[in-house]
Amino acid sequence: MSAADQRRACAKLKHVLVERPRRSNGPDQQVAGTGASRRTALRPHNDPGNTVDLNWSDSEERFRSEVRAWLAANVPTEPLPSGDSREGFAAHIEWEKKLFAAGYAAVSWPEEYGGRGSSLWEWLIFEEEYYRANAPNRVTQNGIFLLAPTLFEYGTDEQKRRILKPMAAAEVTWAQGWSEPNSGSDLASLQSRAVRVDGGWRLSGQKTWCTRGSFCDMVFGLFRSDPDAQRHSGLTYFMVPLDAEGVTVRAVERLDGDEGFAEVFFEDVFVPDTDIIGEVNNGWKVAMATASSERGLSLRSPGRFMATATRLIDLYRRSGCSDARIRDEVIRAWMDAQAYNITTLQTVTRMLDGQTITAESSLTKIFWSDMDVRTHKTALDILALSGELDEEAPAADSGGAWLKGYQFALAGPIYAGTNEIQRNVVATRVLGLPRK
Amino acid sequence: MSAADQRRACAKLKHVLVERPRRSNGPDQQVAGTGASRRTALRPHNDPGNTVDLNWSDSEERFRSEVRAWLAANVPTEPLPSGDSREGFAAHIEWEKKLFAAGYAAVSWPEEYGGRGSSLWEWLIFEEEYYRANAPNRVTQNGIFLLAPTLFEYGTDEQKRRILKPMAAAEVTWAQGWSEPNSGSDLASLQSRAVRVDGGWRLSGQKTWCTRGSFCDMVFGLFRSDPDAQRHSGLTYFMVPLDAEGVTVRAVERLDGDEGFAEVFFEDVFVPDTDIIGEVNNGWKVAMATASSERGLSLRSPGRFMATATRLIDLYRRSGCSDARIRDEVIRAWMDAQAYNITTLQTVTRMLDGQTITAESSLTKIFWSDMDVRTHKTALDILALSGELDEEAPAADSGGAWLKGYQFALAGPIYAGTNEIQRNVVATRVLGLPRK
Amino acid sequence: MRFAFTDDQLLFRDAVRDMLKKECPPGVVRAAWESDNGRSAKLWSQLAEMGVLGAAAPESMGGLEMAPLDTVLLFEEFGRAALPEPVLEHMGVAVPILTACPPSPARDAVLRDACTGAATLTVALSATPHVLYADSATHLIAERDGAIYLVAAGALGLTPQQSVDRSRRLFTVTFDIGEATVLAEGEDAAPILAAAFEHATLYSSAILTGLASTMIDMGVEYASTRKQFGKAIGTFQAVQHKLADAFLANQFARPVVYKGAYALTHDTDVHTSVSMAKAYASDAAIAASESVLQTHGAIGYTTECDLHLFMKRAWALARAFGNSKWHRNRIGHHVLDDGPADARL
Amino acid sequence: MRFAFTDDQLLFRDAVRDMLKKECPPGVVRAAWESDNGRSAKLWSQLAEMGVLGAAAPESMGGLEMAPLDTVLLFEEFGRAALPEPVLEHMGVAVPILTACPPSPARDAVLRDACTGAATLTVALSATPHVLYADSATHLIAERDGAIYLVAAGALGLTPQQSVDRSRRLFTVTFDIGEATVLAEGEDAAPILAAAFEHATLYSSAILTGLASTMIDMGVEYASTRKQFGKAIGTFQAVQHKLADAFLANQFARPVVYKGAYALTHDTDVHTSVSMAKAYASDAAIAASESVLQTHGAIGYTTECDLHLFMKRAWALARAFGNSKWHRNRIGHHVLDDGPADARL
Repeated sequence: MSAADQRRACAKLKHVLVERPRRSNGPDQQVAGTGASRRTALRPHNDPGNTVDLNWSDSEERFRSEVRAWLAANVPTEPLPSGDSREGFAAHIEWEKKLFAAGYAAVSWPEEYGGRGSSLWEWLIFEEEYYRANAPNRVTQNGIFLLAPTLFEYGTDEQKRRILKPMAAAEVTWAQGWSEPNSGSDLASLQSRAVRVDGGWRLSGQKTWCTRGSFCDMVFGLFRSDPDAQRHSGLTYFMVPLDAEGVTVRAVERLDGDEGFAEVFFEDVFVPDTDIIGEVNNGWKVAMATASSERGLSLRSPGRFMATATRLIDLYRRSGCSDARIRDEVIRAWMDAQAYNITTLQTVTRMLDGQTITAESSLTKIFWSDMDVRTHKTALDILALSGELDEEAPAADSGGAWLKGYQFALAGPIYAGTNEIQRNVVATRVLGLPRK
Repeated sequence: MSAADQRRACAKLKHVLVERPRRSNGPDQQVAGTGASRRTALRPHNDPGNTVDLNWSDSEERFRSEVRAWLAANVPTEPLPSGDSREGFAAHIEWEKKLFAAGYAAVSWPEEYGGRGSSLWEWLIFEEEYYRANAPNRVTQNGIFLLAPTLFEYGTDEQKRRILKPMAAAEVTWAQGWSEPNSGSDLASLQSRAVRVDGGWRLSGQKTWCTRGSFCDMVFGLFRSDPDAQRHSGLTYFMVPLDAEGVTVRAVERLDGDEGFAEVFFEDVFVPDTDIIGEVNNGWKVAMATASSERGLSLRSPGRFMATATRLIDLYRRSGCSDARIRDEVIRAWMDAQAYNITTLQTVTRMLDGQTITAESSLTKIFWSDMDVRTHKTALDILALSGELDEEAPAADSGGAWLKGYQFALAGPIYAGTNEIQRNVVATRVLGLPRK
Repeated sequence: MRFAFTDDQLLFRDAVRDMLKKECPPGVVRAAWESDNGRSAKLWSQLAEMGVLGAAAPESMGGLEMAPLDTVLLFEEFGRAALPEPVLEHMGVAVPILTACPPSPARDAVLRDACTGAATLTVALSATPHVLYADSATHLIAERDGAIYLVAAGALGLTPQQSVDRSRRLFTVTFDIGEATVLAEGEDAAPILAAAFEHATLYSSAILTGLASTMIDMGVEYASTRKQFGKAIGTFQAVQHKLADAFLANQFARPVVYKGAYALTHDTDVHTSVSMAKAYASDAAIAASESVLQTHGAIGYTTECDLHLFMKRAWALARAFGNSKWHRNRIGHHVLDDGPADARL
Repeated sequence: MRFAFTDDQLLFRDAVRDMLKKECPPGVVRAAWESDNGRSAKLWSQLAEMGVLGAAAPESMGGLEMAPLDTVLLFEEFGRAALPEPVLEHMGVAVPILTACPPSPARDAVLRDACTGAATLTVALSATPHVLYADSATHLIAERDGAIYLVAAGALGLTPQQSVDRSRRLFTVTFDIGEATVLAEGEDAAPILAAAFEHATLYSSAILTGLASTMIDMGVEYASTRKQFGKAIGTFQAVQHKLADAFLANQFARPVVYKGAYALTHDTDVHTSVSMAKAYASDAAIAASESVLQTHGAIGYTTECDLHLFMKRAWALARAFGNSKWHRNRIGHHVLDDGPADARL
């Protein structure tokens, strides 16, 4: 831009300023006490809403009130047993059915699939209220937050009609089947096979780290459908009933003692063509869309971390702790949750403006997973000598939730792509550093 | 070891215990107030000194007293100008001559070379006292701490006689010439050449980051003497006068504004065979011995960091700072300096026992360089708004020493092998992780 | 709910960015370091011409009547270029103070001149010991005993205090109250001075994120071209992750800074939002300086490399108006409700 | 000046290491988790036979009369093996307490039995809320109102408190003072109890460095064999540096722990030296647990992987007897001379 162009740009700017309506000051636009009248931020005169505006609309506030009231009336007063144990899973399914009946299972989905057509903003509000109310963990989340976005993008109408509503209703529960024993960070090296047969495919191989695989009805994952294709090519995205002939499920105990994982073995398991998502041999692309959801917005909403920070502040106050270093960590935990929320508001605005969020979601994954570990470590520092007590100990604070939360948080830098892989992605795809 | 062997070992142990002299309790071996008599630590009966003993001997204490008294009487009351500036260098040389005259220039060297034959323990004591007294930085250090250890190991008697005493006396000053513009972390890729001629060699090429190269008399470094050999092979270790024909020195300004660096250009510079250290084409091995000194014990004695920690405590107290987070960092700085000292005592014991310290010195390099940055950042946090003032600002605390120290500390993770390279060394050579 | 800048806000930012890219490359910053007053030769008038200097002033005084949300992006650009001019003091603090002060002939005259660039303003807030560019400013806006004064440059007694950043010309300043004009006092002055501190802090944060952006760009550029062990050092995971972490910290700081501008614009949640901005931006900029220096190795450790121009500004600004610890503490007092913030910055 | 262990000290260490390598592989620890009392089936008698249990007791009572410098290396081995036995409580704390208490028939009898392993002792210090292995111990050495009591196991009221480490069987304990025997009180008891806390803290530190060593070994082993992207993950710089940093932290913690043992042996500089040990060892062990878990990925996140046996012990011990913040604070009060240490651990 030449100096002359710059001057023209500024002249245009001044013109816009002169034209726009002035000083429509509501009460919140006064600088209290300065005595000076205050300007609203610069707006293009043809789109008064197109600027930073961090107020919720009246209808959004109404939505929040409704959600809050329903949760206050319905969230179990005693925490359910862990959803990653067999009896806990059953209790959680009951809760999920209640949630569905009230229309809250998947608020942002279209009504025909069991949602209520809420906006992304309302979804954020729902999440905030859900975690604020300390409502049960969502055992349906691998379906609702991982599979469903993929179905919305790549599923056939028949699949969407058949699968989504039972998923939201917790009638059919879903486990993910991404990893294999030799394919963790290097997901493209998957070896489980799919062989073409009449009317469908026969699957063989092994999947591992299938969350709640011992309790779920279905699993989704990638299988190598073209044995001659290399790595990312030749993979197909399948959905498989966990009680199908040839499927064996073995529970694997998680760090915290829950049977949160399963290994799933496939021996010549028949899957019809109708249970493929997207095109044959195009599974990598389909899966990456899901992986992007997993890392990005949908799995870890800010409400979750804001609620954790609030509980940490409560713990700090209750503890009588007067250590300024711990106090600093408590403040930092609160700040981080706020910063994550602010960043999310920016991201959602971009998404609503039609921009796509791709490799940048790696930044988000690193941020929330590191934050979550730090926050729980601070809680254990506050608990000091009793930090080691787990949920079975009568003297455990909050039923051992902080210790369990710490262990759960430690998984954050590992799953959905390790933070090392995410940093590689940031370095090469966002910053453009050379790969070789 | 079988269970029977273990029992035998224990029986032997009990035998030793029964045999050894008991309860030779001096006053410092009583647990004050417990009323219980106290055992000295287990000792083999034939070597009563062979256990952990952190007391200095009477002669070491006398040595300390002498050093302390001399420094108290002789360290300039006003700090000298920076030894990395031209006028400061001259002032420092005067100081170094005084130090030499008193026999303190290189205490651990044999007397014939200008030292006083002190033990490694006395060297540690000297360093502690030197930094405690806030005595001037040693502008001779690249000679005394980098080149001299190499000469002691690889130099001819003639070289030692010719070079060491003038080095200690600060009559001949030395710059190092390791790096080249395209060879920093990858030192083995050096391109400067040495070509055989009658009676010696002709050197060509360029060296960079030669510390105080603008003020020194001599430079030492590696040149590629066999152009056909690959990387580590075919390098020879040369010493070159900086006023030799064909040598051009260009000063490079360091971050803190001092001309601390120089680039040195070599155009067909003649060097006689007598100025090669070690064997022709064996320079890499010779240089690595020096690099190991640089990273290990000799360059960064604990006394330096203990003195910095003491000054930090003083600054913290003077500042009236009441921030418990800063207080914690001050304590940590003190602890780190102590831990570094304790580790050094262990290392020196090992060296005196005849063990060699090789790749483990990388651990030391990482520890002190990271510690030094942290410590200076804490000081700048205490100084708060005035932390940005440099030595020319009348309001600067301690003459801007903390700001200058921070900038100097930032070089620590870079020079003598970046900390990234050091972590590679620890991972592959100490932990044995695979290279490829 | 919407968190995005308007096209016009971005247009203004782009215009300033383009101008600075052309007119304020690192060589200009370097020249300012060597100059008499730490400033560039001609940028001040160009900034005036673009309407930048008086952006926050009323239109009636020749300004653009812009809110912090309109100008925060400009400060990010000032940081990106390490602009060696008193923009923070003049347009970020002094002009908003004057705008908020009751009209008077003295105030109006200097405010008009501030918009055209005929006047160069600097500020002396009680919380900060130094006055920037006091030797080249035409006027000082000074806080003393709770009142706001206007002092002509000629009436100032100056003692230079050298900063690590040679384009930050610092002075300790004295003046005779008799030679100063009162602009506001007592209850009128207090909220204006309180707001001035928040403005200075927020705009410092924006500058810091801009500085960090440039440093990270320099690190990426250097790592992409510098070869060791037969390949670009940017292919080494240790270098990649160091730069990724620096980038991450700055990317999370930026929207927090914008939130701070929103809070100032709408006078809502000001202390917490502005302190969040300063805490994240200060930490991100210092982390970027250290990571990018480490990426450069020895070359970054010289004044021949442009990196130092940005690092040193970052080190200074990260501590100006309170470092990250101070601001976290202030947030703590709001969030935990456990007492007043520390007086000492 | 000399900082090295004697051949005999190393010989004893090696003997214990070899025995534990053979008799206490991870499978034994795992079995202890599932057992009734969190302990192994036969290790107690083997430790007794080697003289370990009574190492600190007078020879006249059947002990080896060893000082902390003689036994600190053994605790490192206990950590290395994650030994599921009350060695810290019995030989690290209770036996030294009994040794320091005035002789009496009750004290002598239990001390003799402690050396042979016929008695299993645990301790209840006022600073810690839980008593370990109170269900399988034969006697409790308890601090109450500044006095030291000996209580037979049958007289204890126990409430189990489940630890994250299933081989740390914790209990809150009650007993009737009428059923307890006084071993020392008042001025006699105070220094013994003070020393007991230091012993417990120092030996915890030694165990932590041993735990960290094993975890790092496991990380190196896994990274050397696990392949992704066609090569061992240990070739990736991010993995290498993570393990290098964990190793570095533990390597600097170890001599600090030995210095703590020296300080206890010679009663010099005890508080600072022991707190240094606990601070470094706690931080090193937690860092090792997190780095090695990250290196393992999901497999480390299961109870099928042995890693968790070591991680959970580390998480518990790092907070037992004061976490690193508490100990840094205590050091601070000594170094900065700015008041008494915090009462609350």
